[in-house]
Amino acid sequence: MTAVTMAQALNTALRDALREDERVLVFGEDVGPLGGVFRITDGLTKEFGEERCFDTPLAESGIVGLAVGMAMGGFRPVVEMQFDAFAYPAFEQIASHVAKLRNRTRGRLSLPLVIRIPYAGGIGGVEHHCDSSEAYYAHTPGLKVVTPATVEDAYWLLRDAIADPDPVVFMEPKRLYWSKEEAALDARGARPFGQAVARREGRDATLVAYGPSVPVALQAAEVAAQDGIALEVVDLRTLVPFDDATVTDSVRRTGRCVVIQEAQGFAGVAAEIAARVQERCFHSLAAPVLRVTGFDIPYPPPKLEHAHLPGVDRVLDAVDRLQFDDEPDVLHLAQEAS
Amino acid sequence: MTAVTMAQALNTALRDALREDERVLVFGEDVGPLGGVFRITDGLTKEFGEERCFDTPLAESGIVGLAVGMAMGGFRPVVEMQFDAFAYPAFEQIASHVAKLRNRTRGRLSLPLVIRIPYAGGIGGVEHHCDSSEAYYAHTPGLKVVTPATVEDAYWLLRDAIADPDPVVFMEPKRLYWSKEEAALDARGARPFGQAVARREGRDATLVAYGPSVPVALQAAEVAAQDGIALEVVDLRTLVPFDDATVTDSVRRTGRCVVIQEAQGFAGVAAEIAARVQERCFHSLAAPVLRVTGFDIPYPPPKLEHAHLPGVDRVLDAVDRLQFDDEPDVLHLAQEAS
Amino acid sequence: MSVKALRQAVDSLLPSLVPVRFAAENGTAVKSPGAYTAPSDELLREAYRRMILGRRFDTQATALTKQGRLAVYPSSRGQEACQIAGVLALREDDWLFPTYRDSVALVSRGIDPVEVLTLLQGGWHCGYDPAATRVAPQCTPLATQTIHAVGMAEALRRKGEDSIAMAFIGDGGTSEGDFHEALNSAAVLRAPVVFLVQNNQYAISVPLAKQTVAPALAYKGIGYGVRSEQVDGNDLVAMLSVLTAAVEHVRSGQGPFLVEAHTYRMDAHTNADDATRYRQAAEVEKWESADPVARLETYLRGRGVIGDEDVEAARTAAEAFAAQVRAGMNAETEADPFELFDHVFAEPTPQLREQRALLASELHAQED
Amino acid sequence: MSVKALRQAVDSLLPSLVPVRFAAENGTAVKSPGAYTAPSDELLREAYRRMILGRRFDTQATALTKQGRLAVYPSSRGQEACQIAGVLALREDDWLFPTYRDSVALVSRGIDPVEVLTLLQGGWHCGYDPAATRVAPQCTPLATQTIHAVGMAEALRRKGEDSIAMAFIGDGGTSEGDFHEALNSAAVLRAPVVFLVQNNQYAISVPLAKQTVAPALAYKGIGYGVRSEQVDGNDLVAMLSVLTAAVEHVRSGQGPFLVEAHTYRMDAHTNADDATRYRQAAEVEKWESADPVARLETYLRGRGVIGDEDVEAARTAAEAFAAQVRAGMNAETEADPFELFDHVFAEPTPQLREQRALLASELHAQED
Ligand SMILES: Cc1ncc(C[n+]2csc(CCOP(=O)(O)OP(=O)(O)O)c2C)c(N)n1
Ligand SMILES: Cc1ncc(C[n+]2csc(CCOP(=O)(O)OP(=O)(O)O)c2C)c(N)n1
Ligand SMILES: [Mg+2]
Ligand SMILES: [Mg+2]
Repeated sequence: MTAVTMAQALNTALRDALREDERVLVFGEDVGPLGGVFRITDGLTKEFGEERCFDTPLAESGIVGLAVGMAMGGFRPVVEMQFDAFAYPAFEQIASHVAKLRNRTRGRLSLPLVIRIPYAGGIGGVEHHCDSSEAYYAHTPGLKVVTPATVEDAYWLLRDAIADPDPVVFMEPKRLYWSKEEAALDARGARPFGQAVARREGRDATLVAYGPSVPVALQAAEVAAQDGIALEVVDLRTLVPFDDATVTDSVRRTGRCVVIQEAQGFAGVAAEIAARVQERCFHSLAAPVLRVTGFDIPYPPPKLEHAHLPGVDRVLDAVDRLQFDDEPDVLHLAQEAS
Repeated sequence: MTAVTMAQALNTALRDALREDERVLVFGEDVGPLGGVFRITDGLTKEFGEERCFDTPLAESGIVGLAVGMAMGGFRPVVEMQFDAFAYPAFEQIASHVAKLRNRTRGRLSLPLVIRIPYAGGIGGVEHHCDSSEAYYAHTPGLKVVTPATVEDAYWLLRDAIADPDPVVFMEPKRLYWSKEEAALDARGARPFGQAVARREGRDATLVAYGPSVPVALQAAEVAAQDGIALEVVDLRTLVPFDDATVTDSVRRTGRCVVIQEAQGFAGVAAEIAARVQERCFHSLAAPVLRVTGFDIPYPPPKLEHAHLPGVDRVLDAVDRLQFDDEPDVLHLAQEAS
Repeated sequence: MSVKALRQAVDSLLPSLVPVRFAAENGTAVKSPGAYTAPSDELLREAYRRMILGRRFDTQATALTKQGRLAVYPSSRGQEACQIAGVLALREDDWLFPTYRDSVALVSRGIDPVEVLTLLQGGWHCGYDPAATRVAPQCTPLATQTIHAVGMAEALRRKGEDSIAMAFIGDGGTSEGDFHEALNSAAVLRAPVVFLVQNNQYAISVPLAKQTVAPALAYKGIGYGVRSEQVDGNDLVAMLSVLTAAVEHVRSGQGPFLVEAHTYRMDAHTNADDATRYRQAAEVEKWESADPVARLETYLRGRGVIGDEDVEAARTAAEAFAAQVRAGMNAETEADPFELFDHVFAEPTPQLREQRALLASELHAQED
Repeated sequence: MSVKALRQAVDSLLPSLVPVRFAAENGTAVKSPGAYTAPSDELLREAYRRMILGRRFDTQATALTKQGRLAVYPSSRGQEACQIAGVLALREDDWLFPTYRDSVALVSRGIDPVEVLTLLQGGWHCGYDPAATRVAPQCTPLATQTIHAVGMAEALRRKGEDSIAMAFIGDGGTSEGDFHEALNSAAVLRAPVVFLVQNNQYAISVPLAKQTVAPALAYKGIGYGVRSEQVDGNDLVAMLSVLTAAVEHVRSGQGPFLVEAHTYRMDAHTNADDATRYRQAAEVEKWESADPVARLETYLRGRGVIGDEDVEAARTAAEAFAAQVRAGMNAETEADPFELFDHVFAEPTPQLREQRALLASELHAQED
């Protein structure tokens, strides 16, 4: 085991997939000689040639549409959208074709393709480079949506996504690209695709998180532990399919739950989780399921992103509110504000 | 007061807006001489000329982008996307520009434009013509999202949307186009933009609905009343801004809540509502907030849409479950299924 | 490059100044354009049979909408020469990417007409098996299929097959960004794909003049370095001749080809549309006299390629086919609601299994 | 239309076979192309001053990234002739729709350089007032701004103003669907808009050959019925001459105009990019010798339009300007977190007010 970054793990996953299955292709903007703006495809063109890893014209709808056609033709394309907001031009192809083709053909055509999207913020990016867009995909039936939080998961979830018979939107938390971990990328991890995992155990409350928010949750749990509060941290790993069992089991034990999501809150994935948890664990809950999210604003400029991002303090504030009564503080604040 | 359809009310709203404000323009696909595939713009080109109501080339991103430029230039464009799924090509323009321009310019530019989208199903439409896409917009900060359920609201909410300084995505439940009502379109309705309304009062549980689901909720309440259960029905009218006060007041009184949404459930607007309600009313709740939604499947073909759409029975089943324990039936069913 | 070579390169990418035509509107032969050769008589006889059959299928489908047996039908009447030439120019192992309007092409390709009409009947999607027929599902989101065709063409090329892809698209569809991206990626990849624009003068109610002010849609080719041609789309002979050349060009690895067929949508957009709201009867009449089926018949009779017997035989076959369509559409197809959960993914997710169970309990309750 | 008239119509829409050029790479005058007239000496002197200033601004901005005073900077070095000619061809009441790469144009337009760099410094968006300057916010989502320019142009036309809009776009951006939709809607509406493609040979790492195989990007015009031209983008004289003609064409109501400028991005995509990964030093050197600033200086000196004094004065002014930029960037700008909630809508929603209050309590707690 050596220490590798998430970026390296993703690169290795692509390399191994290209090696093992000649139907796998990698394409997109700047993924060839440059190796991608985040270097996730570094060296692939050199090793596998332009036929297997190549730059396309600059057109996201075209890239995804091309992947659809090639997948129909028997290949397994892995395409890169350069940044979250630059996948939006491909939205029609994703929502109307990628998500629906199997269903429209009554299962006669499969679309084994992966759309990789570096997403979310925390890297001081300028406008349009830091959107958290996972909810758009998670809300679209027919798409699997995955987002790793650890180096090992980055590798295995990407391998699983490429091997999957269905289209997968693979959301890469760009701020974790440089996170480093001792990781075994050469032996099959035990954890199946679609299964969440408790990254830390605790009896007092459950923090549910995914992607970029998992390290925040873990940090918060660390701090809380110093105050004697034992927080369990569940990392979802895949948003679709959703692992109800792991989440529900945890919350039934702890009786309290905070859901963390970096995206703007309104109608995001955290809303889904909060809704599900209270539906399924209502009588075990000692407090409402709270959400800690970004604000309902366009992603802010670098100088202000710290104010927007749900950090350890915001999570701990929510944990504090788990003990109390009917009216979360936010309501008092709302009354003050209006 | 005469009986008018929602389609006529929308048509009158456009006509009145065109008359009262010369900056208002209507454009899109087939909105000119044809009057739109749903005839919402019927007669406008004839009355106001091609300069005020016109057909564009067939390009949704172009239509929305054109509206952005014209709004920057001082006009108030009202554009029509022909069907829900055909707004997807414009997603980048909507998410990256329409929603963000005011913010990107620090408030120096306003974008007073309206994007009208006939949405949802129940009319036997073929594939791609029945998507419930409201969550995509509601989740995007910077967009107001409106959906009328009554003829009078259709008129006034559209007038309000056109008068609004901010971009409004105006979702028209296409199955209600032909619903008829005695409606006063010539005197200002009392209800402000942004405010929800209880369409029916009741003490036993609150049904929260919007757009095409409001009539379903009302029907369910009617049936329930025969069994002695008094259901309150809240029509949200605008999804963004969201009227927490009306919803919260109701649920605190009734102690039970079912949220109804035609769209696929996962990470939809109903999830947001359920999450908010339990956050704010937890200690008043006698049962979990339940959701009644479409399934997480691509919108089905006409012959099967009845099975997908949340109808009166599905709502009443949920109401039945409001009385019981920790594990909604759905969990037992899941265990059976697996 | 020398200026002369540049000029030649540019000229090679421009379409003919006027649409290629072999038969005049009244069916008499015109001097055929040098570059294209007429199809063989045998092929033309086959084309004729298909034209008669295609037209009959189309009028039958329209009739079925009136009887409520079809929910909606976008008619191909007037566009048969485009669609049938497209199909005839392809081999069986080539792929076709049609739109909602191309039912006649699909029938001509040999797909069971009941399967072709499944979707329009309100039933389970797409109807036929795209993998077996090498015909993609009829596509509604405009222009999106053109990129799929490029991807498929590229896949075929990479697999070393010498089969190709052909994408159909309407005049309105050419305004969409996806058409642009498809042409460009096809050109850059040198993908073996033919784009056939059926310019039927309308996008629902919007006439061509509001869609483009280009001299012709075929002039879009040069902006991508794509060879292009414009053809009289109501002249089967010209269509078949040009499309055969285009397919050959593409199959031989010379890159994509764009063909614009000037034709006319003789019926309304669909049976649900009212075309009198936006176009004059005189215009429709003018085009009725340029009818592709009648024109082909006159042309072939005039050249002695077909006679009364052929005409009679084609009509009889077409009637039999129409009867078969009627019979097929009378058989009510079952739609199983539980199948809704089966094809969202290869394996339903736990969430879909729950939802399936919920539906089962609902249906069970209703039976009680 | 007669075939001859058709041919003329087609020809009028095609660009010159070779890029228009007034000055050779070494700065000597070449026989100027018949259709275009050289700008006045006075205008050229003004252009020269701006070129020197623009270049200096650009190198200053790049230097600021190295000092960490700018988060990121996409350099215009090598593209000054395109950007400055664009600005000089416009009147103050015309609108400009720039991309992230067009900071030199904005500075040349007279916008405070600190405002121009606000966004790149990581601060509040866009920096300047678009309404007051008639310059849209620098646009990052590629090609999307071209449609806004069409909408604005159409708005100006409808308001009876004779001002126009100009949209800048890169070679890579032309592959996006929005560019297609913009050209087409501009043509159909006859909107007064000039599209200026700065073909700098790269889209980040992707060379032009992977972006298009068209003879030139300017050939896209004819597919929309849009007049087009291609120009040597490193020749300020040619750029100004062609753009002036294009602006006149557009202003006089003859519809949109597409200009492709062949130029070169002399630096990496941004300071964060490493161009050695994808291009050879030899190629960069070749283009260094076609430098637009040096070329203009030689050309103008050669024709006696400027002398040592002008050169000296321009450089002094540029140095002063650079000092002003440095000073401006040293002043730390405040960013108020509460403003995050102020511009989402004209009035914050109740939800935003709540969230603002939440943030206030967080910041309050941190202060404790
Ligand atoms: C992206 C998209 N936008 C809008 C529509 C609605 N629509 C269906 S057909 C049509 C007109 C298409 O015209 P054209 O491409 O000329 O094809 P034709 O129907 O004439 O064969 C429109 C606007 C659609 N299907 N897809
Ligand atoms: C829609 C979209 N996709 C991708 C990007 C990421 N991106 C930023 S600049 C760039 C290259 C643009 O190249 P070009 O249009 O030639 O402009 P240049 O940078 O050379 O001026 C890319 C891919 C983007 N900004 N927008
Ligand atoms: Mg058409
Ligand atoms: Mg470039």
